[in-house]
Amino acid sequence: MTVVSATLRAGRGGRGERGRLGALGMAAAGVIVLAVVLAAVGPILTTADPNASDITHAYGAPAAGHPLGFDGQGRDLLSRLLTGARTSLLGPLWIVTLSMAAGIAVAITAAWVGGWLDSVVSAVLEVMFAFPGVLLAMLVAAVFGPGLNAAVLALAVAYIPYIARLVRSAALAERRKPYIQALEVQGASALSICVRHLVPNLLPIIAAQATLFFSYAMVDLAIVSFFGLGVQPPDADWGTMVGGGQSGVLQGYPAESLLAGGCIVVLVVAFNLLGERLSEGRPTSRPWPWRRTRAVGAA
Amino acid sequence: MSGILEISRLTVTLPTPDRPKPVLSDVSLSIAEGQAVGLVGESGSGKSMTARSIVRLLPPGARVEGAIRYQGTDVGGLRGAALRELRAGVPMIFQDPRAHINPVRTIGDFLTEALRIRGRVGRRQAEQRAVRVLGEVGIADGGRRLRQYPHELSGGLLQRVMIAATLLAEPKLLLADEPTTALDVTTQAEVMAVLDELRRERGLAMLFITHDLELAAAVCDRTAVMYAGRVMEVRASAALHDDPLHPYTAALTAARPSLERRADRLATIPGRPLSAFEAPDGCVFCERCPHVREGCRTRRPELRPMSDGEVACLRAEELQAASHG
Amino acid sequence: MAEQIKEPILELAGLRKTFGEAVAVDDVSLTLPPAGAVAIVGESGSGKTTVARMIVGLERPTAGRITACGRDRSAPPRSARERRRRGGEVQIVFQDPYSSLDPRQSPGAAVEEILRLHTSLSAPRRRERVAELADLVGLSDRHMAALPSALSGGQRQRVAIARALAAEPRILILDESVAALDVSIQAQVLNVLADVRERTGVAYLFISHDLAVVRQIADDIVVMRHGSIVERGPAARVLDEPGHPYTRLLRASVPRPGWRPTRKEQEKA
Amino acid sequence: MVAYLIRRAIMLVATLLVSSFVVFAGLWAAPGNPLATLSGGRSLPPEAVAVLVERYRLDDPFFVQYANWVANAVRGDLGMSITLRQDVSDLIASRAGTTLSLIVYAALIVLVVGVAFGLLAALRPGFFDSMVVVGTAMVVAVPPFVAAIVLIGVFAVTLRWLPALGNGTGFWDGIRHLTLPAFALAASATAAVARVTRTSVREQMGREHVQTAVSRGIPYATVVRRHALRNAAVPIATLAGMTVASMIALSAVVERAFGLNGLGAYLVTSALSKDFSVVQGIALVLVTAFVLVNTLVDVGAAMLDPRIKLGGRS
Repeated sequence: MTVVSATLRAGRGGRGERGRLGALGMAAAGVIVLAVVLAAVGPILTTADPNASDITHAYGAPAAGHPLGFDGQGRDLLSRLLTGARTSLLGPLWIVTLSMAAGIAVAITAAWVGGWLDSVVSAVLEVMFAFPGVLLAMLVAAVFGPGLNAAVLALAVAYIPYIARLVRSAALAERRKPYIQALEVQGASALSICVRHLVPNLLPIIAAQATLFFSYAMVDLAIVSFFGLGVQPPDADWGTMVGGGQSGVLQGYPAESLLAGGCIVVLVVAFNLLGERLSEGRPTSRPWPWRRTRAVGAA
Repeated sequence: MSGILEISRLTVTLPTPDRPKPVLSDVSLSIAEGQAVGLVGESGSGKSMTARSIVRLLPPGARVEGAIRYQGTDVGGLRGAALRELRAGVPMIFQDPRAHINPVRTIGDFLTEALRIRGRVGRRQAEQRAVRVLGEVGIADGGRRLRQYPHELSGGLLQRVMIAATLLAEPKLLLADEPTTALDVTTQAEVMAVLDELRRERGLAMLFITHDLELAAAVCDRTAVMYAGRVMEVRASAALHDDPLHPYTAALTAARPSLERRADRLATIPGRPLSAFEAPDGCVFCERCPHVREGCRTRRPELRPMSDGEVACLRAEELQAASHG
Repeated sequence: MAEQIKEPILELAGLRKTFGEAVAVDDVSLTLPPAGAVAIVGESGSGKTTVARMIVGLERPTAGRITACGRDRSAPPRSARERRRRGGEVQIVFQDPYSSLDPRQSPGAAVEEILRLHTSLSAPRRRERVAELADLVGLSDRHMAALPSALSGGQRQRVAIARALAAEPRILILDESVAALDVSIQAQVLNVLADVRERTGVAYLFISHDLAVVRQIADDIVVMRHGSIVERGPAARVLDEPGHPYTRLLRASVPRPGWRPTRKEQEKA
Repeated sequence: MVAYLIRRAIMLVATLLVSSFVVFAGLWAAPGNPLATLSGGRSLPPEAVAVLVERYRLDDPFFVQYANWVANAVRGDLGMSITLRQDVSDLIASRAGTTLSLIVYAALIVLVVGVAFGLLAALRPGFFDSMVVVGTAMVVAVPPFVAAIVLIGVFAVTLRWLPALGNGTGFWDGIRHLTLPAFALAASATAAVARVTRTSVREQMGREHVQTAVSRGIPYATVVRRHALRNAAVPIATLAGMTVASMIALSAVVERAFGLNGLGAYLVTSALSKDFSVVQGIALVLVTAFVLVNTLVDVGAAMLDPRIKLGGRS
C-alpha cells in the first residue's frame, strides 16, 4: 500500500498550479483508492467462502447473498473477486517496490560515480534487457515450481533494467545542473546531496514510473497466473479467474472471465492515467517556514 | 511615404489558462524600402513577438488587433497560399541556428527546399544557386557543404547557412530575431558584416531584433526601443546613444558597462524588466523611471514625433531641454 | 583583512587538461592576490570554464599544480573533511540562473544548509547570518522564504552569491555569472559584487567573454585562446592597448558607438 | 557507421552468451541435483538415466557442461524431451511456424493500424484526435489474454464468424484461425504504438526547425511530411520494434487461450510438466529472437538518424 498511498500523497501534495492532478488524475486516484479499500475490507464483508464449491450452483445466476452469481464450480464470484483483488494488488505492489528500490539505487550510484562503474552497470543492464518479464517468470516457475512468490521475484528482477535506465538518464541530467555541482564544491557529502537534493527532484519521474510499472506488473502477474504458473487453485486471483472462466465463455457463461478481466482493465487504465498525470506535473515543493520561528525545517 | 512595412497600433493578447495576457500594446513602426530598423529591448519587451506578428508566427489562439501592411496589403486577412506567399517573401533568421535547421536532413536540403517545394526551380539549378550564395556568405566549397549535416558545422557556419537560405528567397524584407546572440563576439562581428554587406548590396529592408543597443545602432539606420510590450522611442541610430529622448533608453545606455572606462558603481535601474501583462497603469516604465511624476502614473503616453524621431514620454521635451541646457 | 600575507591566495602552475587527444587547457599559470580580482577572458572553446572547474575540483587536471590559501589542491580531496575545508577556501557561482538553485528548496533553506555544513553556529545565530547575507546581496526576507520559481533571474543569481559567501570563502569564482541576465539586472548584480568585495575582502576569479563587464569588475585580465594564455596584464592596459593580435581582434569585434562590422577581405569567395 | 555496427555486434554476442548462461544455470539453481530436475521428479529406468547423463555430460564440471550445451545449441541440438522422448529441436521446429506467423500477423496489425491511427490523430486535432486518445487509453489497458476472452466470446461464440480453437488446416484456413489470436495479441500493442506515434509527431510539430519551414512559406502538408514525420520516424520505429519484440514472449498467452500449437503454449505446458530440457530449449530460442529483434530495431533506428550513421555525437 505504501507505493499506492505514496503516489496519491505526491499527487495530492500539488496545490494550485503545482503538480495539479486534474479531473482525470483525481478520478483515477479515486478508483485506485476504492480498489485498495475493497481489497483490504472486502473479504471480511462477504459471508460466502470463496473456495467453497457447490456443483449444483455451477454458472448460477445472481441470487440472494450472491449478487454476482457463481463460477463453473459453483463458487461465489463476488467473494472470489474480492479475495482475488488482494493478490492482484499486493503482488504488483511487491514487484514495483522491489524493482524500484533496486533500480533507483543502481541508477543513482551509477549516475553519481560515473566512469567505469557507470559503463559496467550499463552493460549489465543491457544484458538484463534480454529477458522479458513473463519469459523470466516462466523459466523461474519451471525451476522452482509455480507460485506467486517466484513470479513476483522474477518480474521484479525483469523490471530493474527498464527502471534503472530511465532513472539513470534523469539522474545524469540532474547531476550536471549547477545547484548539484555547487553543493559538491561546498563539500557536502555525496550521500547527503543524493538524499536531500538529487532524489527529491527526481520524485515526479519516480512517482510516475512507479505508477506506470504498477499497471505493467499487474498485467504480467495476471498473465503468469493465467498460465497456471502463479497463484495455484483453489485460491482466487484475477489472472486465474480469467483463465479458469474460459471454458465458461465457450459455453456462453462469460461472467467469471469478463468480471475478472474487467477489474484488471479498469485498474490498469486508472494507473496509466495517474502515471501520465504525475509525469506532467511540475515538482511539488515545500517552502521553508522562514517567517514562523519554528526550528528551521530545511531537511 | 508608404514604406515596405507599416505596423499601426498592433496589440497582441495570448490566451492562458487563468486570464488572457497582453504581450504587445499599441506598437506602431514603419520600415522604408531598403531601410534597416533595429528593435531593442530587454526580456518581455515584446520585440520578438512584434517580428513574428508580421508573418503571423504567433502561438495558437493569439488575438491580434491593429494593422500590419506589407507592401500596402494588410497581412491580417491573408490565408493559405497568400499567407505562404508573404512568408516566402519575408524570411526570418532565428537566434539558435542549430535548433532551427532540421538535424536529420542535409544542409543542401535546407537551402534548396523552399525553391524546389514552391515549384519554381529544379534540383540541379537550385543547388547551383545555393553554392553561389554560400560563396557570397563566405562559405567555400559549397558543393561539399550541401551534402553535410548540421551537426558537422559550427554555430557561426550554420548562421551563415541560415542567411544564405534567406537570400535564396530573394526577399524584399528580412526579419532577423537576435541572429548573433548565441555566437561568440568575433563570430558575431563576421556574421553581422556578411549580413550588413549583402543587405546593402541587394537593397533589402530589415527588421533587426536584439538586446544589444550598440549592435543595433551599428547595423541599422533607425532603432526603436521597446519596453513592456510598448515602443518607448524611435530614433536615427547615430543619435540614440548620445542623445536619447526617452528616460528608459538613457537608463539602458548608462547601465551597460563601458569598454573605455570603469565606473565606481553602474547607474542601475531599480526593479526588473516587466512584460506587458505586468505593466502598471499610465506609463509602463513609471515604477522604475528616475523622472517619474504624478501624471506618469495616470496617463499612458502615446508615441508622438519629436526632433528627428518619435517618443512616448510626457516629459520628453522638458528632459531634453534640461540635458541640453 | 586579517593578515597581510603577500604571497598569492590562488596559484595555478602549468595547468593542463586533455579530453582524449583534444587539449582543452595547455600550460596555464596565473596568480590571484588576496582581495584581488582577476578575469579570464576568452570565447567558447578557449578552456576558461575548464580552468575554473579544475580549481573547484569538478574536473581532474591532467598535469600542473593548483594551490589555494597555501594548500595544494591539484589532486581530488580524499576525505569529506578535506572536501569541506576546500569548500571554505574557494566557491563558485555558475551561469544559468534557472538551474543554480534546488527548485524544491527555498533560498533561506539553501543558505542555511551551507552554514550548517561550514559553521558551528546555533540555529538562531544561523538565521541571523542568513539575514545578514541576504542584506549583503540586496534580498529581502520575502525573497529568502519564497520558492526559486517565484524569483527572477537576477534574484536567483544573488541567492547563489549569498550561498557561496555562506562558506566564507577567500576566493569566489564567477563563471559567466552575469552573462544570462538583462542589462538592467546585470548592472545590479555587478554592483552587488563590487559591494561584497569591498565589505568582505573576498578575491574574485571572473570568467567571461564580455570585455565591458570584465573592465567593470576586474583589476587584471588574462586572455585565453584554444586552451592557452595569449596575453595578461592590468585591465586598463590590456583593453586600451592590446598587445596580442587576438586580443586586438576581440576588442575590435565589440559593438560600440561609431563601430561598424567589416568583413575580412580574403573571406569573400 | 562500421564502428557502430561492430559495437552492436559485440554487444549482441555478449548478451546472447550471458542470457544463454542464465538459461542453462537454471538447471543448477533448481532444488535437488540437475538429474532430478531434468527428470522432472519422475523415477526413470537406468538406461534413460544413462542417456541423460551422456547427453548432458552431467559428470563433467559445470562450465564444460555449459560449453557443450551451447555448442550443441549452436549446431541445432537442444537436448531431448523427457516426456515425449524426442529431440527438443524437432519439437520446436514443428511449432515455430505457428508462433512466427502469429507474430508476423500481429506485427502487421500493430504497424499498419497503430501508426495510421497515431498519424491521423496527430494531424487531425479535434473530434477524431480525442476519439483516438480515449479509445487507445482503454485498449492499451486490455492485456492479450483479456482481449482473447472478449474476442472469443463475441466473434467465436456469439457471432460464430471466426474459429476460437486450433491451428486449422491449409493456408487460408490457417489464416482464419490466426485472425482472432493475432488481434488479441496486437490489441494493446496497437494502442501503445498509436499513442507514441501521436505524441512524437505532435512533439516534432512544436520543434523550432518546423517553425523555420513554416516561416519560409512551405505548405503545411509538406512541412508535416518532410520534417515532422521524418524526424518522428526514429522514436516511432524504436517503440514499434520494441513492441513487436515484446510480442515474442506474449505469444504464449494467445496460443494458450486459443489452443494454438505454438512455441509459447508448449513452453507453458513444459514448465507445468517440469520437462526442463524443453523449457531450456524454447527459452533460449525466444530470448535469442527477442535480443535479435531488439538489436535490429536499434540498428534500423540508427540508420534513420544521420548523426549516428556518420559517427557524429547524437
